[in-house]
Formats: sequence, C-alpha cells, structure tokens
Amino acid sequence: MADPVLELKGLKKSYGALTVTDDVDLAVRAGVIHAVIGPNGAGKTTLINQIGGQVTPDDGDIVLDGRAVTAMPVHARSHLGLARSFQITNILPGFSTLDNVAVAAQAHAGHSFRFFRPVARETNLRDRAMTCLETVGLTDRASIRAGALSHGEKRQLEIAMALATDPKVLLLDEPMAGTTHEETARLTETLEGLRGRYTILLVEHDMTAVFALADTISVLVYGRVIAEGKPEAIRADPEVRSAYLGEEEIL
Amino acid sequence: MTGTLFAVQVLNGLQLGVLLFLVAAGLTLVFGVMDFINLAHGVQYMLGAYLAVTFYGLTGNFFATVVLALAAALVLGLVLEMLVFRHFYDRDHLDQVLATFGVILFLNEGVRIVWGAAPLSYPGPDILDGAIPIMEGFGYPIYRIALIVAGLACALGLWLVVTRTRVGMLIRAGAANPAMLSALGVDVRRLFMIVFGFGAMLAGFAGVMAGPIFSVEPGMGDGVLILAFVVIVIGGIGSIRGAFLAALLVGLVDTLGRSFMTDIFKLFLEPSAANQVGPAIASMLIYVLMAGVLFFRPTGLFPAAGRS
Amino acid sequence: SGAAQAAEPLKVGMLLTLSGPPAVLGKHIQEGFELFVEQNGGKLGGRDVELIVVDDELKPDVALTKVKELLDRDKVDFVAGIVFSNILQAVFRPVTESETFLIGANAGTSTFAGRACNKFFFSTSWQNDQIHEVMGKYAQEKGFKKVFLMAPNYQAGKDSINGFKRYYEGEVVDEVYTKLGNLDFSAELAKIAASKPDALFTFMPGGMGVNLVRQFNQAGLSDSVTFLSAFTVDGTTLPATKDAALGLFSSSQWTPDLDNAANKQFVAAYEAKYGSLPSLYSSQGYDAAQLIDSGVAAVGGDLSDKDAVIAALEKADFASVRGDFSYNNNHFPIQDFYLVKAVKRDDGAYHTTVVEKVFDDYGDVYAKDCRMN
Amino acid sequence: MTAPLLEVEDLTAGYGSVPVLFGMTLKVHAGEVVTLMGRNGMGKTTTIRAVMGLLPPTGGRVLIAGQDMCGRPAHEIARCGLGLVPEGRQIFPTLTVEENLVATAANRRGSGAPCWGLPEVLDLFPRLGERRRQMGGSLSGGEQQMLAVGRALMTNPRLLILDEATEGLAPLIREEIWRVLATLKSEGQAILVIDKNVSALLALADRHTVVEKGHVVWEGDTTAFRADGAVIERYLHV
Amino acid sequence: MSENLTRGWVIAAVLLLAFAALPPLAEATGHSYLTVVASRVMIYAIAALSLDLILGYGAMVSFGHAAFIGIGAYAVGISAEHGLWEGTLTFPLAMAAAGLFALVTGAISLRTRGVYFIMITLAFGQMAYYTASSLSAYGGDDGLTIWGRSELFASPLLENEWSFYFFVLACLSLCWWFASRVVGSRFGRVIAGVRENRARMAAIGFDPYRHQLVAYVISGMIAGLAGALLANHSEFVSPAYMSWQRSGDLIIMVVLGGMGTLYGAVLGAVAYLALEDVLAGFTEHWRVIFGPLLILIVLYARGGIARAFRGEGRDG
Ligand SMILES: Nc1ncnc2c1ncn2[C@@H]1O[C@H](COP(=O)(O)OP(=O)(O)OP(=O)(O)O)[C@@H](O)[C@H]1O
Ligand SMILES: Nc1ncnc2c1ncn2[C@@H]1O[C@H](COP(=O)(O)OP(=O)(O)OP(=O)(O)O)[C@@H](O)[C@H]1O
Ligand SMILES: [Mg+2]
Ligand SMILES: [Mg+2]
Repeated sequence: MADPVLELKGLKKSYGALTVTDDVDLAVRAGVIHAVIGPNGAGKTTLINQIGGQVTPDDGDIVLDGRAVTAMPVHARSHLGLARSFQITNILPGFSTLDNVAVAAQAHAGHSFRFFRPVARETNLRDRAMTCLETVGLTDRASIRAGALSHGEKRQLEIAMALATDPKVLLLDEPMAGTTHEETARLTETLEGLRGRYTILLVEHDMTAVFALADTISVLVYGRVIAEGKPEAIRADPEVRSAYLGEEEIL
Repeated sequence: MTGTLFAVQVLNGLQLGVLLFLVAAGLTLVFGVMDFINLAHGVQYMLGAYLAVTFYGLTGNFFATVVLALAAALVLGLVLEMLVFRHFYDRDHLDQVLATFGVILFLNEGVRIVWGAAPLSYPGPDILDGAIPIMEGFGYPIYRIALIVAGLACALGLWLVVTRTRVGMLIRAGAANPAMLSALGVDVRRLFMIVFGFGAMLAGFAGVMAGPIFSVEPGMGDGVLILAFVVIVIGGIGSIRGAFLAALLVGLVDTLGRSFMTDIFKLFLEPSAANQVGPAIASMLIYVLMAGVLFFRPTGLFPAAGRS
Repeated sequence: SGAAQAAEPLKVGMLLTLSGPPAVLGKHIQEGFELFVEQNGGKLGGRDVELIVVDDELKPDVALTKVKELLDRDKVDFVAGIVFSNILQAVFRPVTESETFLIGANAGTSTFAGRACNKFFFSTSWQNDQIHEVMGKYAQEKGFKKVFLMAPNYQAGKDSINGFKRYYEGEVVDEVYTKLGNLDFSAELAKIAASKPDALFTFMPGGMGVNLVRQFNQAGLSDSVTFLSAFTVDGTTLPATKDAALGLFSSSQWTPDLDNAANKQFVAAYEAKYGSLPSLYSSQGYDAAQLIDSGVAAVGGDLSDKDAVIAALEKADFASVRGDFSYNNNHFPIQDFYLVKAVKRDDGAYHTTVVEKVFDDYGDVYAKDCRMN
Repeated sequence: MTAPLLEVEDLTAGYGSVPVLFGMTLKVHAGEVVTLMGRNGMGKTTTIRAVMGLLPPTGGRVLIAGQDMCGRPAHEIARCGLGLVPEGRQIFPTLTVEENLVATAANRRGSGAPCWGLPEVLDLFPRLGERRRQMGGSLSGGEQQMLAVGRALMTNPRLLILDEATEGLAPLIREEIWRVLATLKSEGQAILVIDKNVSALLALADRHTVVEKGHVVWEGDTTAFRADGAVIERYLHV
Repeated sequence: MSENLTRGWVIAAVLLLAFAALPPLAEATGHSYLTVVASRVMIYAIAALSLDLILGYGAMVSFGHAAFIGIGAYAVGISAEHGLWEGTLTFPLAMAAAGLFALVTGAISLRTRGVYFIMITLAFGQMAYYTASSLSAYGGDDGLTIWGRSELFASPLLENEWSFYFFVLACLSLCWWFASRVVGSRFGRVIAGVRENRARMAAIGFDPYRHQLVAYVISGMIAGLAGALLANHSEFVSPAYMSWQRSGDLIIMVVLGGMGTLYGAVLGAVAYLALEDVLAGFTEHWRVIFGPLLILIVLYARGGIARAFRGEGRDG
C-alpha cells in the first residue's frame, strides 16, 4: 500500500466548550479519492480549514508528503501542492472569470515580484486558465466579471481555481452544492478523470456523487471519525445510516 | 504627596475617558454598529454646542437649553440624513468619507458665517456650580460629575439598546446585509434614518454638555472626531463595551502621559532635553497606544463578535 | 511713470488665517485694517486701495502659493497681515526677495527680528518675546517666589517661556508643555495645585486659552494662584470666558480704554461698525493700514523708489492707537508694554484695562543681531 | 375565484445594462406548491430577486394577492406575506442564532393559522438550539442553511420562497425538510421552490415551471412533467 | 482591460501635453504665476498617484500618507541645513527615508485591515507629525526655510522656475509610467487580487502580506519623491506637510478623481486644487460651496471624475 500523502495525527480543535475536531487521525493515500461525510456541523469544513491553514489546530499534526505543515502559513502549503475549494463561495468578484483562474495559475508559475512585464501578455497563464475553465464548463463565461456569475457558475469557478494551481492534493468542500443535476454529473465525470493524477479529499452531501467517486469514506460525527472504509461498508453501517444517511435512496 | 497627585490624575484620566465616550457615543452607533463612516460626527457635536449657545441666549436656562438644543440637533440631523446620508448607505466607505467630508466643510464654514469666528460659551446650570475640594486649593467641579453621570448613562443605555433590544438586532442586521433585512420585511431606510437621527442627537448632546467647559468655536469638532475614531478603533468596531473601555484607557493614558511623561524623562535626561522629548511623546501617546493595541490585536481590544 | 502709477489703485494683499479655530485672529486684523481704509475714504497714502484678502488656511505651503499669486498675478505693492509665525516663516523669503513690502500685523518671530531681518519687512505688532518679558518682569518685581510655567508644545510656546525667564529669576516649580489644541486641562490644573506656586504664567492662545481660563476658574484655583498670561485673556477670548476671566492678568501693548485720541476714535468707530469692542489684533491691523498710509503718502504715492519708501516707513509717521510708536533698527516697534487685566464694562462688555506700565519705549533683544541691508 | 397569491406577468429585469429576464410568467395560487427549474445561470434566482423587489424590474407586472407590487420596495413586498430563504443563506453574521430568528419574526399569515415561533423552529432544527448563542457567521454551512429556513418560517409567510434551501444539508436533514414542506403544504401553505433535487420536487409540487434563458419554456403538473421526457432531456439534462 | 489601458494612455498623454504646454501659454497670457501653481499641482498629483497605487489597486487606505511627503521634504530640508544641496543625492535620500519609514510602519500596519488600517496609518502619520514638530533644531513647529533649491550635478538648474517646472513634469511622467507598468504586471495583479479577496489569494499560494508591504514601500518612496519636490517648490518645510488633514486631502483627491485608474488620481489632484483655488477667489466662505459640490460629485459622478471618461455608472 502506498504511503499516505496527507496524514492527520491526533488533530484537535475547540471553540470554547465546543470540540469541533476531536482527536482525528486520517490518512489519505496518494491518488485516491477519499470522501469525508457527516452531519451538518460535524466538523468537516473545520478539518479542511486546518489542513489548508485557514484555522490553526489546538493540538496534533498535519503531515503533507512527509513534511509537517501544521504551523505553516496558508500560502506556503499551497506551494507544497495543496489546493482547495471553499464551501462558501470564495472568489475574486471584481476579476473576470478567466483572470480568477489565471491568477491561480500565476501563483504556481514562478514568482510574482515582476513589476514591468504586462501580465496580460503571458499567454501560458491564459492558456492554462482556459483549459481549467473548459474542464468545469465555463469557457463561454470567461470574460464575465466573476461577481456577476450565477451561484452555480461560481461554484464551478471554485473548482477551476483549485485545479489551476496544479496541485498534488485537492481539498474539495462540497463542490457539488449549488450546481444543478447536470453539472453535478459533469463534475463527477471530471473528478473521475482526475483519479490517479491527484489525491482528492472530498467533502460532500450529495451521496450519489460520493458513492460514485470515493475509494474510501470517513464518517465524521461531532468531530470524531466514527467509521472508515469502503463505500459499500459505509452504506451498510447502521450507525452511519442513523447518524447521517437516513433512508434516502442512493442511486 | 505624589501619591495624592497620582490618585487625582487617575481620577482625571477616568473622567476624561467618560467624557471621550460621551463624545464618541453617537459615532459608536452610526459608525461602529451601523457601519457608516460619518466624518460629520464632529461637526454635529459642534452644532450641538452652537445651538446651545443660541438657546441659552434666548432662555437663559441650562435645562431648557439642553431640551431645545437636542430637539434642534435631531431635526438638523434628520434634514442632513435626508439630503445627504441616505444616499450613501449602500456606497462604499470611501464615498461616505468624501460626502461627509463635504458636510464638514459646509457646516464648519456655515457656523462661522452664522455665529462668527470668535469662541463663544455659556455657563452650566447654577445648581451644578461649585467644586468639591479634593486637594488643597484645588476642587473637582460638580458639573464634571454631572458629565460623568451623563456619560455613564449614555454608555449603559446604548449598550442595552444595541445588545438587548430588537431594534439593536435590526441595526446590526441592517449593517451587515440591508438587502436581506428588507426582504424580511424591515424598512431599512426608516430604520437607518432613526438610528442616524439618534446618533445626531447623541453628538449634539455631547456638544451641549461640553459647552460649559470647552470653548465653542468653529472647527471644535475636528480634533474630537479623530479622538472618537481612535476610541472606537481601539475598542473594536461595533462593540459598545469596547468603546467604553477604550475611552477610559485613552483618557487614562493621555492624562497620565501629560502629567508624568516629562518627569519620567527627567530621571535620565537633562531637564531641557526632557522638556523636548517628554511633551512630544505625551502628545503622540494615544497614537502610540492605538498602534500598539492594533499591533497585538489587529481588530481592537473587544471586537464585536461575528465581525471580521 | 511715477505719476501714472500714482493714478492706479494701490494693491494690498492681505494674507490671513481665516479658517479653522484661529480664524478669529485673522478676522480681527482684517476688520481693523478695513476700518482705517474706510475712514480714509477708501484710500491709503492718497491712492485708491484695492484690497485682496486671501486665506492661508494655516497651511504654510498654501500660504506660499497664495502669496506667489499675490506677487506674480496681482502684482501687489504690499503684503500685509500674517497671523502665525510658521506662515511668516514660509512666505518671508519670496515676498522680501521680490522686493515687495511686507507688513506683519501679528507674527513676530525672533529670526526676522534678529539675524534674518530684512528691510522690506515691517512689524506693527511686537517681537514675540516682549509680551512674555512683560510678565517675567512683573513677576520678578512683584516678588513671586514660585512660578509654574505652561505653554503649548510648539515653537511660540517655547519662545514664550524663554521670554518670561529672561526677567524672572525666582524658582520655576515646573514647566509644562501641552499638546497643541488641548481641550481638557484637569491634569495640568491638578499638577499646578499640587506644586502650590504663587503664580501661573501661561501662553494659551485662542480656544485653548478659553478652556484653560474657565477650567482654572471652575477648579477654584483663582483664589490661591495668580494668573499671569500672554495672548490668553484678550479681546478674542473674553466674549467666551466672560466672568471666568475677570481679574486675570495679561500683557499687552494696547487696551481698548488706552487713553489717547487716536485710540478713542478708533474704538468708537470700530464698535459702531462691527458692534463689538476691537481686540489687540484689530488694533494691529488698524496700525498696519496707518503705517502703509503714512509711507505711501510720504513718497507722494510713487513707490518706484523703494529705498525712499523704506525710509518713509521707518519714520512711522502716524498716530498709533497704542500711543508711543517708533521703529527700531530691525523694523520692529519700540513701544510701551502694560500689565492688563480683564474687566467688565457697565454695559456688560468685557475688555482688558491697564493695571500698570511695565516697560516704557521698549525694544526687543534681537535687534542687536540685525544687520539691515 | 380569488386572485392568485403571486402572479408574475411578462417580467423583465437585468443587471446593469445586461438583461437577464425576458418576460417571465409565473403563478402561485394559495395552497399551491410550484417549482422553478432550469440549469445554472438561467435566471431562477433573478426572478425571485425581481419579485421580492431586491432587483428593480424593467418591465412587466408582479401581483401579490391581486395587488400590483411591481417596483415597490422589498420590505413592502415582504409584508404582503412573502418569506424568502435566499440563495447563499445570507444570514446575519453579527447576530446570534437566536437573534437571527427573532429579529424579523412576524405573523404575516393573517390570524388563526398555526404560527412558527422560536420553539417550533428549534424543534425542527435541534442543532440550532444547541448553537443558540453562537454568532451566525461562525455556523457551519449546513447550520446556516437551517437558520435561513428557520428565519423565513418565523415570518409566518403566506408564500414561502425557497431558493436552493437544501444546499449543503446532510441527507437526513434534507429528508426532514422535504417532510416539513409536505406537512406545510397539507396545512395549506403556498410554496415556491427552487432545488436541484428533482425527484423530491416531483413528489412535493403541484406544478413545475422550467426556465431557460430568462423565460418560461415549459409549464405543467407532475404527471405532465414525468410524461414529457423531451423537456427533461432538453432543459434539465437529467 | 486592454481597452482600459489604452484609455489610460490617451488620457495620460493629453494631460501631460497640457502640462507641457502650460508654461509658455501662461507666459504669453501674462499669467506666469500659473507655472508655480501648476508645479504644486503636479507634485500633489505624484503624491496622489502613489496613494492610488495602494488605495485604488490594493484597497490599502493610507491615512498617514502625508508623512511620506513630509519625510521626503525634511530629508531635503535637513540635508540643505547641513550643506548638502546635491539633488542627485538628496532625492534618492528622500525616497529612501520615506521608503524606510514605509517599510517599518507598513510591516506593523499591514497586520490590520479596513478601518483599522486607516487608523493605524493615521497613528503613524501623527507620530511623524509630532516628531517633526518637536525638532527644535530644524524649526520645530515653525518649519524650516531652505535658502535655495537643490542642485543637479552641481548646477543651479532648478532655481529657474521653468526648468523646475519641467523637472517636476518629468518626475510625474516617470512615476506615472512606472505605476502604470506596475499595475499591469504580475505584481499588480496580485495586489489587486488581495484587494478582492485576501483569503482566497493566500489559498491559491500568494503571501498577501509580503506583496502588500512591497507595494506600500513603493508607494511611500514615490510620495517621498513628491515631498522632496515640494520642499524645493516651497523652499520651506514644515510639520504641517504631515498633518492628518493633508493625508485626508490626498485620499479625497484620489477618490474624487476615481480610484484605481492612475489618471483619476492626477485628475483628482488637478480638480481638487484648482477648485479650491478658483472658489477661494470668489468668496472667503468658499467652503460652503465646495462642501456641497463635493457631495454632489460623489453622488452623481459615481466612481469619481475618471468614471465620467468612461461614461458608465458603477454597479452593485
Ligand atoms: N450580480 C449580478 N450581476 C450581473 N449579472 C448577474 C448577477 N447575478 C446573476 N447574474 C447573471 O444573471 C444570469 C442569471 O443568474 P441567476 O442567478 O438568476 O441564475 P440561476 O438560474 O439562479 O442559476 P443558479 O442555478 O446557478 O443559481 C446569469 O447569467 C448571471 O451571470
Ligand atoms: N468560529 C467558531 N466559533 C464557534 N463555533 C464554531 C466556529 N466555527 C465553527 N464552529 C462550529 O463548529 C462546528 C463544525 O463546523 P464545520 O463548519 O466544520 O461543520 P461541517 O461539518 O463543515 O458542517 P456542514 O456540513 O454544515 O458544512 C459547527 O457546529 C459550528 O457551529
Ligand atoms: Mg462545511
Ligand atoms: Mg440561483
């Protein structure tokens, strides 16, 4: 079995009396799609925020590719190959859709202390951005101000920005939320195509997508991992059903 | 001896703090809670004092003056709201800065045309005349005690309204997301108008109360405005409690700095050098305080919860 | 061309601080100046006057642009006014270098009285230190043993304390420099009370002075500490301090009730025109106009021979409202200085009145450094 | 027959100079549940915003209980009994959970009808009860969504408008919401709903409206919808 | 974007040509003092330009920007006081001093955002102001008269009003050109991105703090240059150059002109100072006109004067 690229060891985070991440151990192997599911407020986003660096854990370690990144600033983690999407849309509203993605590409194509050359002439950034927009199906919105996109389109842009940094590990926080059925299906396909190339940590409430994509599923409830395993096993787990899945039909 | 002086200065610092809060109260509401950068707060304070000069001239009675000046400040505040402020609620902060700066220019000059450039004044009420002796030959004016009471009352009242009443909730909600609030059936425009009118009244009230100890002159609000912003920012924008504590802190630091900074420098500097450095440092002390606070706590001492 | 020039109006540019709290000072100078021009039939030295009043906003670089406009665009013959020394500092060089006459009606910086004096510059006020020296001398003569000194923390404030100390030899219990624009003096007053001086000497112009006087009074310090001041209790602050200032001392070269014919008619005319008593500043503005009038008249309205004009101005051939007035070698007046105090007139108006003459025909100490060229 | 609760006729609106709605037409009768369906960016949310008065319509009519409210300010429209769960939650971050709920609470349903109050909402979403004193902005995405739904319910609207109200909710809660909507419907509550979960919509709603590029391209009841496979294929790509 | 850029270039060219044509025109029409007025306007335009770089493009509202001007001015004044008149030394010195101050204060200030940033920069501005006021050796509050202008390669070239004017014009053109390159560069895009959404920029791999700090220092240095020019223009320096009102004036120039366009800053400086000058000529109470005028401009010319050149309103 391959070494994990991303490993959480005894991660803890509390807000006052509320423990949101309660001693979480998690290992994500290279090239897999690892889903984290759990009820609302279970601590999934907080977990991703700690991996991404937006939130500092109280205790525990985060190891990326063998390096402890627990205390590393956000941007430095990004340079180690960590990219993410946000559950609550987080884009550059005043930039064009294309520039949103291009600036993400720029972050990983040499340094940005270049004061003279017009960035608009850097066609490689543009091309890379266009490819990513194509992947999520936003090419015809490329020149629109990102703030003027519809909600669903912004969600798609989120993914494109994450992809543009050409990451090793992709953290996706509810990428399917807010997109229509068609887009969900398309995104599922896209992620399927990325399998093996990227390591993906997927947080999602759309069970159709989760069970179609995940190689491994961890179930988080009240900040603790209560179950982990192959999709079939999780689906059958009565505890998971009662805490989270309910009786909803899964296609 | 020095012990007594120190105690007196601490007292002076606290009273200056309460006074600062009184002056900053209206701005705490309009800028802190409602999130509207109102640079005109200072001139509204000034207007309160000038109105009081006029009403005192007419009535010769302090309490009648307070009531009349408050009413007039409210009316003028509402007029300003209708003519200027309401058009800028949904604009960005810098547009608000520019527009309210226009109001400053207009009112400062207007006051000069109407009341002249010379400093004016009116006395406090007779029943608050006199001083309580606290040191030999030095008394604490009773009027100042009344000011402290007024400041404390403002602080408490404001805190209750903002944190404990539905109106307070609506103001905070409106500041964060006016469109959504109106979609839930609240007339945000009217709400803001009321808040603004109230803020104008508070500013005017501070002006009226300040008149008997400070001179009433054009531009008297400009320095006060900056102080009020300093207080709010140190306290953490949006927090009444923060603004109050920050006002006390600023009052204390400023007073103690003015009183003892030069003496402290004299301990290890030539007297003439100490007289150079001491007052310079004392003048900038509140700014040093603000920079220091923001360095360690970039959103002030007690930032309002949920605000980034 | 002299005759042709004399037919044209005389252009006087007045550079004054007319905005912000100190605007009142500028306003009074302007009113005094305009009053004389009006009384004189709109003429100075026999020529019609075109008066251009500009506001320096108390910003040196604004003053500088404004003064360049006066010089280059309006081609004024005189620049008059100037309330604050930093403004004088900023405009002194361009005005004098363009060989335009500069009549200072208030600011009296030591630099321009001493080593940097200039033949084109004439003051109708005083050299800064003199006013403070009056108080120092008085305190010394009165035998005050302990004096507390307080002034705003800027150059003029420091000069005032130095001026005071030039004549005062007793103990200075403390020297406090307050922030410019200070509002609340509780802390300073407590310090004063704690050090139990015989007298307080202070220089607190404008609104600061109003605040200090009222708070001094409210704290009950007036009973135990003699209040000596400069530019603190005067015609611009008395309407605001009212009773609180009564009996407090100040120093001045002029008061509204000074007993001379020129002053009597000046005060009466001023009250008639503006409805209030003139202040020290109005008197200086008035004298500035008189000075120009006398100088221009002496050369028959022809300003082409600058040296002749200077010579005429140096004579100070006019009846100053302050009585004795002659020019020192540095173009600052030699005049009398008084200890004055605030009183209330029968009709309720407040003004200063002479208590005693402290200096007679007094020149300033910097004059010896002046090498006029 | 009484006038429909909401009637939208030939509504046009846009952002700046870019038109988005080209003659939207829509009707919701009292007690009826109607859906708006369509792909991303087709104008569903824009329709809601124009109806609510959050976006000034450039033409057309919006009748609420027979009264033309087109172009009126949002709060007047809301007071006619429209309760909105907006896209993207839009809860008030500086208010606590409880304050978010009670600040705008009202009864817009007219007298008699059962009332949503704080206890009822906390009962529906026990999680909100646990987070009662927490600031709205620090809630998890799903919790915010519950709060937005609760907040709209507490205005006791005559017409409840849900714009992607189940986004980000866990399957269990999603089921709960659909169950509650069904109960509400049975009590006569009118609902206008946008959601990606087509099967749930089909089970709940009486009528469906399919939007494409700012106007309605199909309208009909669930039976017709199920029957008309082409529509689904063409406009929704399910 | 590119359309925007060309428009910028056209407006820049027109404005600079107008500036270049001014001295001969002024001379010909007998208004030679206009040259002096206009060089002051250009100096403020440089300062406004530097502020726009961080305020307009980076949403860093510096309320202590006048301190940089003051420091630049004092660098020249103090050098002159000690006999150093060589502009090729004092100008870089002024820029370095202002840049250093920007580096130190920026490093602290940039920990904060929004209104907090406004206020902490104000605090540093005030500290600089009070420090200058207490420099008794250099005139303290009264300021310091500089008895002449900087030399350029030991020649008194700048003493001549025209050559000084064109020297300022050259500085303005150079700063403008430099700034316009910066905002279009990779670096400029990062600065703008951080303005839009700091957290997102960090998440995609940029260090917002470092980029902002560099921008802040660049801006401070340009403002320092403006200060050095101002000292030469007035042949006088004073703490008043650093007062918070001055910083406020600069912000107003930028907002009035239109943020984030560069040419807006220049237009703003011209409009603000010209308006002030013209209105003050009408009446001593010009502020009662200027105030409402300002309000009307913000109300109806959304996005400042620059927006008028684009003929569109601002959305949402
Ligand atoms: N604030 C805005 N400014 C400009 N255009 C906008 C704005 N919001 C939405 N649009 C545009 O209006 C169109 C319709 O958007 P709308 O939000 O109504 O779509 P929607 O059907 O709700 O899509 P989704 O399912 O993604 O929420 C889109 O093309 C979008 O780009
Ligand atoms: N700053 C904070 N202060 C207090 N509580 C917080 C804070 N941030 C998050 N929480 C709480 O921590 C819990 C976990 O939140 P988190 O956003 O991680 O949940 P989640 O699993 O992503 O949920 P969802 O599926 O709804 O997005 C929530 O109950 C939330 O209310
Ligand atoms: Mg989440
Ligand atoms: Mg939508």
